[in-house]
Amino acid sequence: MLYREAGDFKTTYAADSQTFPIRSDRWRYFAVLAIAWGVIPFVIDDYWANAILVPFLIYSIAAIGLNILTGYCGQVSLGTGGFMAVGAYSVYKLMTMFPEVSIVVHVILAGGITALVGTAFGLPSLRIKGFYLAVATLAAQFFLVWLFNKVGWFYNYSASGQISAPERFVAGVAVTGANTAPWAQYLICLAFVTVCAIVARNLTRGSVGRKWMAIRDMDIAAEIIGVNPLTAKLSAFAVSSFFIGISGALFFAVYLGAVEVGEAFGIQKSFLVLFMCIIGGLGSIFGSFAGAAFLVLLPVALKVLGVDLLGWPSSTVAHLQLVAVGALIMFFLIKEPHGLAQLWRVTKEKLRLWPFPY
Amino acid sequence: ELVIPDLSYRTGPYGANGTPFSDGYQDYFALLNARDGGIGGETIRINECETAYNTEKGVECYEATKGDAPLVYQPLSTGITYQLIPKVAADQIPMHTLGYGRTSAAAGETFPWVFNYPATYWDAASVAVNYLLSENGDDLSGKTIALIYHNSAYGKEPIRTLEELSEKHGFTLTQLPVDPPGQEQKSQWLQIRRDRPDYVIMWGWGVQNQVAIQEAANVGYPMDQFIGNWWAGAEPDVMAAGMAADGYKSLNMNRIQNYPVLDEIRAQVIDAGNGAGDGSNVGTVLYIRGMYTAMLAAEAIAKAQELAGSPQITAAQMRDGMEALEITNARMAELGMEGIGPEFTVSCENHSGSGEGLVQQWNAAEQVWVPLTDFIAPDKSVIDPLIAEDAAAYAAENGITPGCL
Amino acid sequence: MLDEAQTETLLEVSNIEVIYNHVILVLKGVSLKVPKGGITALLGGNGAGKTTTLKAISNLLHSERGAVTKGSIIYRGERVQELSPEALVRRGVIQVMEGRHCFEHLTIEENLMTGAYTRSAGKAAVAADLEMVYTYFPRLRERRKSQAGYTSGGEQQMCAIGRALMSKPETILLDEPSMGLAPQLVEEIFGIVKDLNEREGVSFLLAEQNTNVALRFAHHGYILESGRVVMEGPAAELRENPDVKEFYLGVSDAGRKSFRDVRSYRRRKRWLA
Amino acid sequence: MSADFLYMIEVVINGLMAGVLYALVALGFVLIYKASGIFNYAQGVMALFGALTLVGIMEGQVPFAHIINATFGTDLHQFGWTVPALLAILLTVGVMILLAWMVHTFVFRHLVGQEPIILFMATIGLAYFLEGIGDLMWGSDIKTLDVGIPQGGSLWVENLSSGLGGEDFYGFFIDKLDITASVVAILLVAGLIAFAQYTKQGRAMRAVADDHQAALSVGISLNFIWVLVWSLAGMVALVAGIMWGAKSGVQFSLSLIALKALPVLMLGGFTSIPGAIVGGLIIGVGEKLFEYTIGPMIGGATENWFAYVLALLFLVFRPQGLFGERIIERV
Amino acid sequence: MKDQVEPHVTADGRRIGGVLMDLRGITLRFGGVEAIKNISFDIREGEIRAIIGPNGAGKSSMLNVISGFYHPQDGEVWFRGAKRPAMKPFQVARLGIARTFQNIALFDGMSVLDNIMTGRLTHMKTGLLSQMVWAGPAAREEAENRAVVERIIDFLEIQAIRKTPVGRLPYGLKKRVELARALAAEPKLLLLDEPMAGMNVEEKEDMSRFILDVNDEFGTTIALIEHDMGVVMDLSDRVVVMDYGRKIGDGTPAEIRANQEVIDAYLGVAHD
Ligand SMILES: Nc1ncnc2c1ncn2[C@@H]1O[C@H](COP(=O)(O)OP(=O)(O)OP(=O)(O)O)[C@@H](O)[C@H]1O
Ligand SMILES: Nc1ncnc2c1ncn2[C@@H]1O[C@H](COP(=O)(O)OP(=O)(O)OP(=O)(O)O)[C@@H](O)[C@H]1O
Ligand SMILES: [Mg+2]
Ligand SMILES: [Mg+2]
Repeated sequence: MLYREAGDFKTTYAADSQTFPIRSDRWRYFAVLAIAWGVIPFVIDDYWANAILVPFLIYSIAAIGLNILTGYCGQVSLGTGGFMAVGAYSVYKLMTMFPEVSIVVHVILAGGITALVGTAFGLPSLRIKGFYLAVATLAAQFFLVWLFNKVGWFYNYSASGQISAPERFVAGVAVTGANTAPWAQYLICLAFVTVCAIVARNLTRGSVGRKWMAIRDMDIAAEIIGVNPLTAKLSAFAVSSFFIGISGALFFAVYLGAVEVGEAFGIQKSFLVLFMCIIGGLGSIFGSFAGAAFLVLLPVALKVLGVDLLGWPSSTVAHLQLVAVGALIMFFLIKEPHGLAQLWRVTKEKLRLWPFPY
Repeated sequence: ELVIPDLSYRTGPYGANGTPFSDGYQDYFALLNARDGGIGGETIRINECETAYNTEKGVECYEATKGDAPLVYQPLSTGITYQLIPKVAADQIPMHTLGYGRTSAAAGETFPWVFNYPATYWDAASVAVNYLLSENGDDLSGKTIALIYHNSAYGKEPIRTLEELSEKHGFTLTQLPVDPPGQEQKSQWLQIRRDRPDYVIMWGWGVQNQVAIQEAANVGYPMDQFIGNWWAGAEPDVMAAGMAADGYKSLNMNRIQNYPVLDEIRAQVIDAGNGAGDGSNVGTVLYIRGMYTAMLAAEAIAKAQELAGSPQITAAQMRDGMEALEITNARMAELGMEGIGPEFTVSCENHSGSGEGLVQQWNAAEQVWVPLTDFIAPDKSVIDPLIAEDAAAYAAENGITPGCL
Repeated sequence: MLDEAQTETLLEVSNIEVIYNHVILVLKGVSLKVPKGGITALLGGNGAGKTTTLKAISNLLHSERGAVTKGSIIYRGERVQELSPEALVRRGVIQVMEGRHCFEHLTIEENLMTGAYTRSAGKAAVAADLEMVYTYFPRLRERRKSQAGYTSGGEQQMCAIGRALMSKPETILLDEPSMGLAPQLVEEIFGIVKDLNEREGVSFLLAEQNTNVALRFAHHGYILESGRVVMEGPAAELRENPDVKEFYLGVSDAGRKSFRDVRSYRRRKRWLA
Repeated sequence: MSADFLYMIEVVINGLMAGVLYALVALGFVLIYKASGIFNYAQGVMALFGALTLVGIMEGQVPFAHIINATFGTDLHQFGWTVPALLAILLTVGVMILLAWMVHTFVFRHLVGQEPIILFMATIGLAYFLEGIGDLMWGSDIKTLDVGIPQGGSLWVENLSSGLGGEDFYGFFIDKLDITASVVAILLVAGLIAFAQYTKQGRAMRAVADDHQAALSVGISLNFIWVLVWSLAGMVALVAGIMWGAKSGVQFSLSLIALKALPVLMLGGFTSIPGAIVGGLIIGVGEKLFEYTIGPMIGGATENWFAYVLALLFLVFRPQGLFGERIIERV
Repeated sequence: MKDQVEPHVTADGRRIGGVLMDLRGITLRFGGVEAIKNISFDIREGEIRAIIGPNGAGKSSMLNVISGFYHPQDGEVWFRGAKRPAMKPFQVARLGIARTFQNIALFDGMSVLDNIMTGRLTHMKTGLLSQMVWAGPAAREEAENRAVVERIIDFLEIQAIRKTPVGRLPYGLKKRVELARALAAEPKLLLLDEPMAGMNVEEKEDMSRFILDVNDEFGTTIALIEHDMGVVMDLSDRVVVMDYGRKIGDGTPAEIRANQEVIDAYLGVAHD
């Protein structure tokens, strides 16, 4: 028995509905938190921060956001890129309009603005379902990108339409701008990730989360047993967009520092975040992290393997990388359609039975 | 050993353009290694990293390569350039963005680590207008010029300058944005067909160029009134349209012809099996531009070695070399590429060189680009104030006190 | 009555184990035989594994991430485990799935026609069979132009059965045909089963909850509990078994109990599964 | 008639033509969706792959030349022959059928019965894969595709109509390529409708889309139907690839035409073959007219989003698209 | 005119009150199909009311009308003495009408416990913000409702499968979970659409016991559709018979059993 659940009794309902009802899970969770907060900031360097950890953390927030909408509420959205752009441009406008206010406030406000925009674009979901809705959300994607590209006010009329993040400080430490230390970048993202993950977990285990899941699994039945589809769907859009907005804001301000909307928040971004959710596992917070890690690391790993270790020409590696990413996505889906999170769950079930096969 | 990263893109929507450029860039250094044993006795190592024209991958590449004591970055993407501008300043590594990137980086006092010689986007816009002026007896008043552009940061760059110029010379400017990638341009070209502007200037990249040239031919727009900038004037852009593209013009910062150095590359690099590509690109517009960029880097390295007094140099010394760079006709001839680009010098105040470009024309029957003019100077009186204004804004936003290093 | 000793065995399932998702063991060694020309009933409570057994036979498990890990399934002397469901249909084995599974967007008639997909017989023969199905189920004729998704539960059940008949099968695996049907129709359907069995020699393997009816029409029965066969025998014998009587037929020595009385008595402890 | 009005008509006509080109891509989507409920994102890449293969075969390119040369140190590029267009098209059709078979056998056969979004995701994986393979096989440079389709404005139409509107009007502009595409599209649509409605396989295909399990249970071979449908979709993709490739050269961006087909699909309905054509026409006209009339006022480049917004407006009134199957909602 | 039976106490001691729901002249058409033709009947407080009829008679459609999912072209629905205006299904649910479905409509992606908790949604009021922090009201409310649900779980004897995803459950248990979900809403009126389809006698007995207990202990009014005549006759106080959208009988089980039209249309032979 490598993994045990038995002998772990709950005496109250509150204890049973806590985040990690199983003790060993809880310990693992604390260990991860301890390493993330207590160890990594001291060892992190520029490469790990900029190429791996910061994008991983930011994409995790976006993936959690989309997972709420798609994984929990069943509304497939391809507008993530556009909503991230809303977050990015909001935070940019706020940063330049109110330079004296803390960036943390700006990021949260950017999330709020995105939530409003997301809710507005969520309205058609009351009529439109499934892939029709997915395609319809592309309207948001393309429209928002067009808007930020077109209206000079959003990018403060800069010549090229790019926005770049001015330097901002939290507790006297630069977190945006060129002079940000990698650990500062990492920590501010980590802080947001931690809070977002906890909030997401809280929402999904309570009645709000159940409403979403009911809508996802069978919207008609959900409505008949008393779920108001309007509020359920729109709240999912709002919460999801809130997270996505935060991730967009961090993506721009902390990670890239300068963005051009069509390039950074194009349709590819929408797809990427959706992949993360699906590969990681729809309807799972852990899956959002797993998916983000997988898709941030995979290309880097393949490149390191191909170019640095095997010494192949980078163009061949780039093409092979596409082939490999594509093949791996298909392979994973065939192995476990419900994502890495489910793979983990099945592994746990197996461990529980171990050493017996079933 | 000197390390030069090459953030190239051989995949993705712009892979067809990125490949020849990167081949030229790398092959030239390979030639130096093979022929001269490197520069000043130090061999050059290329550190290639694929960006797929994607900013995030560009950042990843930058972070992955910057630990290797690189001398100069050259990302061939306006988007990536914007990411790297603050980063290279913080890391103190120079970046060269030849004819792309942020125009106001010409203001070396604000952007000490970024160089965009020999010319900028705004120079290009001005060169195009100056060319048209010369075609029209120095008078464009009452004429209409349509700008068809890539609807992105890159495509929007010339608008400011062209607007200024339209005011100054009295022509009407109409703007026709095309969303990337740009496969569908029917409405834009129907509009052009109806309005019949006197000239069409194109700021395109990738498939947009091919489609535009094809559509121009379809609607019967006269090719010799259609001028692309220097990123819209390479072989792939015109090949798809076949004979219909005959007469299409574009700017270039290079004169396209068969230079002796190309033969050397063929003999010593390609045939020796050290080519970055299969050699089929040698001599094409983007290949030559890549090679030219490499040459400018090599010259700057040589300059830096001279200034530092040692063959092994640091990135900071490289920057000094770039800032002291001087390209003369004699030197280009010496290098086996006589007249490949304009003569120019770089200084702390001016990182963008002379800003000159020429106009070339596509001969579809022979499948060659034919240089039509000599290097044309831009109208610095219009551009310089714009650069000063933009650089000042950047300096203010980012708390930079301009000054020479 | 079918003479069991005389007939050949058409389908033989020996000692199969089925696992879902690589971890959930559902059948723990089920063996059964379907004689040619017989009606064999597979009885058992919810979750006993009836459906799973049928799906194992018709090879539909694969698409539910289930797999037969042990034992063998032999049809007419041939191991059929590795065949595709389609190959099995071509060999004359067809399953009517539990829970209807009509093609929602197709009309009733189109649904029926898909049943004839594997047949190479001419149009006329198919049309004749369609007519036969309509005669069995007049209600379907009325609704033939409606999309199956909009028909009532019972109509869908008829449609599913009719669709299977359209393939002119030799063996039909019927999964809970009586579910959701009005009593009259249940009788009718079993009448049809009997009819097909006697006149056309179609063999049936029948998973049923409605033990009463099933044992009335079947020749032989198996009782499944928690993935094991706990009892088997000729239907007539099973009907007389006191345990079967109590647990599956709902009659005790004192005759049929009223459902109203359930609250007032404690059940006898049943045999161990 | 005033020239302005005539130009407007010209925009409408060209919109219709553009719509046909979108519809060509959309058709492939519809086929696969109809038969399997799979939303095939890879359709655009299939068009690219088809066109690349066609060019490669016509020009006698050695497939995987880069890899072969890199590993064996050879210097292969061309076989040294060229293949006539018609034969090359036939060979490419063969390749597309092979591709269909592989896609099914190695991927979708293992995903029978999964939720639509999982299948969708798998097609995205497929898109990446094919894109990489296409590049490795034929190189990523831009290729020109010339199978002899006429191009350029039709002078005949132009001359015929130039008298209509005074001297400000130069006559209607219609691209010959678009005319060809329309004819091809009409033939394709007619053929496919006949297939889906009147053949046994067509019915089976719709059955499969509704319920994989039930289809299996009545003996419909998913393998056969899916390979058939993917082959058909592959051929439609090839046609789309030829048309678009002739327009813009064969290169990566060709795969992005999928994005132009999505609003068309949405408007016409995912399951309707005629819907693809009608949807295409509406989208084509709508976006061109909008760009032409309103576009200049709000800065242009509106086509991308306007197509989606237009489709969205239609959906609000008919959530399953104009011709899509009604979404059955019952309890 | 309807028979005005006064509230009374049945033989086994259950109180039947006044009219809880009154359906007046309901007509429902789908395109050309007339699924329900001018049907009227009432449901009294505390009674078990059965709806029977051949397949396709319109029984499920009737429940759908009651729960607000179908909107009849004609007719009125009166609930607790007032005419019910046109309502969305979720609003109907909030009036205290819960139901189960003929083709099980559980939320496959959730565990049994979560499924049943969804039944409590009409009783849970804390907002988004409070749930985000999961302290105070949200956690308290969760625990309270969880307690209610656990009582129902115990009552229906499904403790063991509490945490199992419902997708994996066998049919019969799913039905039971569905019942649990409906009960969790603590409804005034409980609509059951073929609760015993696909069950064997033993399981039907269990189900009957639950239905009787609910009716008795919580005083819940129950309307049920069922094809097992044994169950219908034993459990129900009154029976409505539908055929082809028409009402062909309404009365006590004994009356129905004797009704010739019902025998012809539905029962076939007189059933024991
Ligand atoms: N796809 C599946 N994945 C996991 N477990 C499953 C799956 N399908 C069935 N099971 C489990 O297998 C067991 C047997 O199920 P099966 O459907 O065969 O029962 P049954 O006898 O047909 O019951 P019923 O009479 O309710 O239809 C059940 O415990 C069920 O939970
Ligand atoms: N949404 C709908 N659209 C079209 N027709 C419908 C719809 N819902 C029900 N019907 C039709 O109305 C009739 C009554 O259906 P209903 O489901 O109410 O029958 P039922 O009495 O519940 O039968 P069963 O016992 O078979 O479940 C059927 O003929 C059915 O086809
Ligand atoms: Mg079953
Ligand atoms: Mg019903």
